[in-house]
Amino acid sequence: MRRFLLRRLLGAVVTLLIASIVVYLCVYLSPGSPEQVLFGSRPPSPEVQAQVREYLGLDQSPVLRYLTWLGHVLSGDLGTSLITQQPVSSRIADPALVTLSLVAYAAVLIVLLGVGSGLLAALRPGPVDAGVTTLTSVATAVPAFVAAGVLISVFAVQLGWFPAYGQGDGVVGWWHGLTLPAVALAILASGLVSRVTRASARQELASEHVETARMRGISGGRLLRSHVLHNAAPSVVTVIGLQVAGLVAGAVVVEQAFGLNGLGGLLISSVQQKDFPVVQAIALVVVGAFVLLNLLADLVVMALDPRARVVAR
Amino acid sequence: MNDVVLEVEHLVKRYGDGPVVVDDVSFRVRRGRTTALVGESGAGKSTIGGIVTGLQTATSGRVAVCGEDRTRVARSARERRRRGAQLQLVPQDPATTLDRSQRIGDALAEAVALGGTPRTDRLPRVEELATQVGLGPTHLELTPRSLSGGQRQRVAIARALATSPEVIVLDEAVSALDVSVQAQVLNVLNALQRDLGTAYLFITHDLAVVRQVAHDVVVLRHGRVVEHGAVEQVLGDPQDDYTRLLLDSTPRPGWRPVALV
Amino acid sequence: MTVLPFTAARRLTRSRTRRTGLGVSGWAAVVVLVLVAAAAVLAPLIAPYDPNTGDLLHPYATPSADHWLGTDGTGRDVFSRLVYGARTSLLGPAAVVLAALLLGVPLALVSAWRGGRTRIVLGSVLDVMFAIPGLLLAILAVAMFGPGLGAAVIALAIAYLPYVARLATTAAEGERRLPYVQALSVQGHGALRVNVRHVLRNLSPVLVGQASVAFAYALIDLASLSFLGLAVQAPQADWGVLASDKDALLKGHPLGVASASVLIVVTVLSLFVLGSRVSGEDRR
Amino acid sequence: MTALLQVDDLTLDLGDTPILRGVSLAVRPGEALGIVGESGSGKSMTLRTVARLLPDSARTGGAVRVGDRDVLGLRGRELREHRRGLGMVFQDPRSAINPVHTVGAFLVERARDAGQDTAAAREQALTVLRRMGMTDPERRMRQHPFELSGGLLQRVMIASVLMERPRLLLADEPTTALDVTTQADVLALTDELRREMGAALVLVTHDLDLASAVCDRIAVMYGGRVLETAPAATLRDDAVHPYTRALLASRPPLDQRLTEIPVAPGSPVPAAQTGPGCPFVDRCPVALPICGSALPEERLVGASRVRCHRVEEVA
Repeated sequence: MRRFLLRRLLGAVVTLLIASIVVYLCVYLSPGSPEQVLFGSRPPSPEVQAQVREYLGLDQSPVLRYLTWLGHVLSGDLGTSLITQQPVSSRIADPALVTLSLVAYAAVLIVLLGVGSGLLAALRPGPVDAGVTTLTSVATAVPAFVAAGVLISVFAVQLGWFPAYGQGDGVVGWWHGLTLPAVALAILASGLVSRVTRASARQELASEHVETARMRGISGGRLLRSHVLHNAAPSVVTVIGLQVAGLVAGAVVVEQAFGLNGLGGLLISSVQQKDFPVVQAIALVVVGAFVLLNLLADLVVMALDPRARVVAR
Repeated sequence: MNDVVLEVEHLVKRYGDGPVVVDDVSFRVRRGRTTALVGESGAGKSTIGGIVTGLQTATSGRVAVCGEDRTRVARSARERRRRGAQLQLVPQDPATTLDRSQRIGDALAEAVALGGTPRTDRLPRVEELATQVGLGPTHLELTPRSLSGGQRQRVAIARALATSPEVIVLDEAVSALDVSVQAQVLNVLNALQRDLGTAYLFITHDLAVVRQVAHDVVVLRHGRVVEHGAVEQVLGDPQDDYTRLLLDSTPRPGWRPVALV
Repeated sequence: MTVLPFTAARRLTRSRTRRTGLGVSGWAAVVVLVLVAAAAVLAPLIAPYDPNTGDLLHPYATPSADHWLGTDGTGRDVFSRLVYGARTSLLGPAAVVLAALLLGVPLALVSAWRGGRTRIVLGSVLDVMFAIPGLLLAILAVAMFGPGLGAAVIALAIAYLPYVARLATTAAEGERRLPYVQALSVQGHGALRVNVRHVLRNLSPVLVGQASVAFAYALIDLASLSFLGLAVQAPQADWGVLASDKDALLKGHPLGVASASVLIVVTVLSLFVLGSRVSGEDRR
Repeated sequence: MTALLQVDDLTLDLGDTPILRGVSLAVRPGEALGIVGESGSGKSMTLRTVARLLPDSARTGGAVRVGDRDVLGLRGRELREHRRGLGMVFQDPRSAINPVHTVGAFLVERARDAGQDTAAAREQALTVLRRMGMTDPERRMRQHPFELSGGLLQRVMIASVLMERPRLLLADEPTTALDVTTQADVLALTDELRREMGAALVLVTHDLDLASAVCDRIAVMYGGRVLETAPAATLRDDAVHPYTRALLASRPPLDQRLTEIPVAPGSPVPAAQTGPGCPFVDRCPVALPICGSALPEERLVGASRVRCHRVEEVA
């Protein structure tokens, strides 16, 4: 167990390292340079330029710049934004909070809607199943920006229940502003989770060990909990992990649609400004969240299924 | 000596640091004769089959077919084909022994083509093969899905015969069949051996089947040879306790199961 | 950005290749896809107006005989823009899927055939790629190559490679273990022949089905990128661009956005249906 | 004595596919009946019908009675009680036992579910496991199914059934997946325990010799029908139905090598591929034209109940 965790964490570190190199290469190879962005169309004298370059560390070789950055990150310092001169950590703090609350909100919706409707479909064959399955099939084909359009049009423009832009103050304001974005973000993934839930619950219901439990006269509640839900859960947890992990990056579409200042928007503008430390920090958050959420899902699966514990050994 | 078509000497197989699954196994298969490898699960018999057919590599020991050493992997296409012309395989499961999307005639033609038969001469040879295993021309047009389990195993045997090999490895080839169908396939195999002189390495867990096909028997347990000899000798007057236990455990008319204590 | 449910599909797929036809829903999906593809190919013949020039005097015209779906904020004909938009909206995903398949399937076959160290190395590389989201790659690609469909397609092709390769590897490994493949090897056939003539042929229903599903996700992802202004650029017609007209929504003219959205959803849904029908995933 | 299990003229269809046609069987309390047949004969489905483990598309006709219950009409609570009186052993314990719980949890689950004393159930389970030849059952109880060999796991399965002291034991190829030495061991131990408890047994198997070893009577099925029922010894020495004889003859003998094993041509057919007559007609060496059009009622020939037009000539 401990060895498995260590191995997985090591894998995560390697993945993050490789990701950061890829990101650095891309930023480095793309045309233009940070000081050009800073200076805009009226470049100052060459002496001033050189001073700025030295101040930003741009006079060093690219490899050295990367290694310097890496050393700082390893000591817990994400660096300073080239553009605003703020510490990167404080520059990304607010957007990260927005994105992560949005993703968390959407994750709750995905679990509730996806698992709930999937189980409903699995346990009520016939018209209920057909209705739910049709609905969730359509849901899997609705991209977040389409959902956002519909929600804005209906709940913001027509009904005026929720704001179409930004989020308000206080907890209620946050909740109010994040509801439509979270729903838009959750629809497609809920559909997928629902379908996987239905399929794996059905598979367990038809399995021989459930027949055994039936033959032994095990009561309905225990049969469902201990033999159907427990056994179907690993596949569902895996899919939820993958889906939610993907949302951290995917949230940008919804943030843009609802005018929220999240990580995605900051990433796009930072890439355009070649604000390398900020780009790197966001990439680390996005990739790290993906790796950690999947690890978390794997740990839950291991808790549920003894066979997974052995494979991990 | 040159009637030995398959020779296995001091074969050892070990997976990584794991347990030794084949431990110093030696035996021979003579031209036109059948040697049976018999044992329960974990005896190592299928691993031996895998090594003999070149699908797996041995940790140590030697495998020779028709006097040629097979310990290393075939490098060239020519070498692969020559080996195919010496030794062939009939796998166990009738459901997956054939390519599900290939018609029977095409599967056999593909095998015949390996021997360098010109395109025009292939069809007669394919039909001949089908006849040898008791199938008709109509079967050649079908895909495996339309055939019964016994018919599929017959096709697998015909496919193995296509290169006119000296020896065929049959890995539990009749184990998944119904009794009556199993008997038919055993009859086909015995008739073919009489007509063509093909040698068999017959891997099975069923002693009754062994009695019907084998001339020599190698009894394996946990990767080791516990008894080795002529079939009449080993099954008629077993010297090893384990062989005796296997015999006593095999159902037959009037049989009673006995607990192991 | 969507995460493809390949892992889930893999767990649940009992890949049966019994071809009992497409069924009603399958054929409905085919009809939709043929219509959309025909619109893309024959756009100049079908579209009544130039998609990019508008009549500035008549913004947000309501549907009429002249303009079936009305006009947008700059008076351009919405229907014509949808028809032309099918071109970029379909071409992009096609390129993504093709590239991912052309790279991913050979990798999968080699990995399944060689096994051992080859498989572990390839698997680890794919695992790392898997963790870098397509969107991040796309944004970086835009930084390197400038905004446009090309950059987005390259980024997504790289992002989709691990999904396609992982799925194909699992399927190929399953096939490789089948006794007939072993029998063919023993028979003396070369690895290339066995893989191409037998393994690949038997995998093709699963691969085609998954390609169809991947096409759908690539369509969503590219439209999302266009929505963000990172792929297809604003004046050009594209379903994602059309669906991102938030101005029209807020001004109470949802028809253009709605019709582009419906087209995307219907096309994606048809691809899903076709995919599961072809691969035999939904038959049990 | 009245029968514990009585099957009368049972028919079963799955959707449009016929599976069983006119199956009649009876098992007295404490008696062991073997149902022997090749694939497609319907032997497993007969057993499943008794346990009412049928897919939703199943349609049944005729009657199945266990004790005084009409099994085919049971629903809800009554069905659960019916099943609780049976013990069912499947062929593959690895899929029949939930892989995610420990062996111990599986064995005491029924007691826990019924709100009974789990400690007592545990003791009971340990006793039966020991009787089933398991060493160190305490350790096994803490393990998960995947940590046990197939032989051990089937012992767990059988113990889970026997510890409830059922009146009727249903076993579907219980030892087919096991090695022969393990098979003999498990069969012998199960047989002993069953006799002690006085439970009746229906054993479904493809192996006539195996069925003869532990069963009092044997029913031979083919193409969804029972063709012959006879005491085990009678069947071995004086089988009447041509199919039974063909089946006996095609089993390769252990003591001599035959140049050619006598065997009927063709392969076994499921009920869906049979006509109104005898399902064996196409492969039968002594078939008459009438055999293809009608299957006669059961007739008593010696100690055998046989459905064949040629009984007089053959016997």
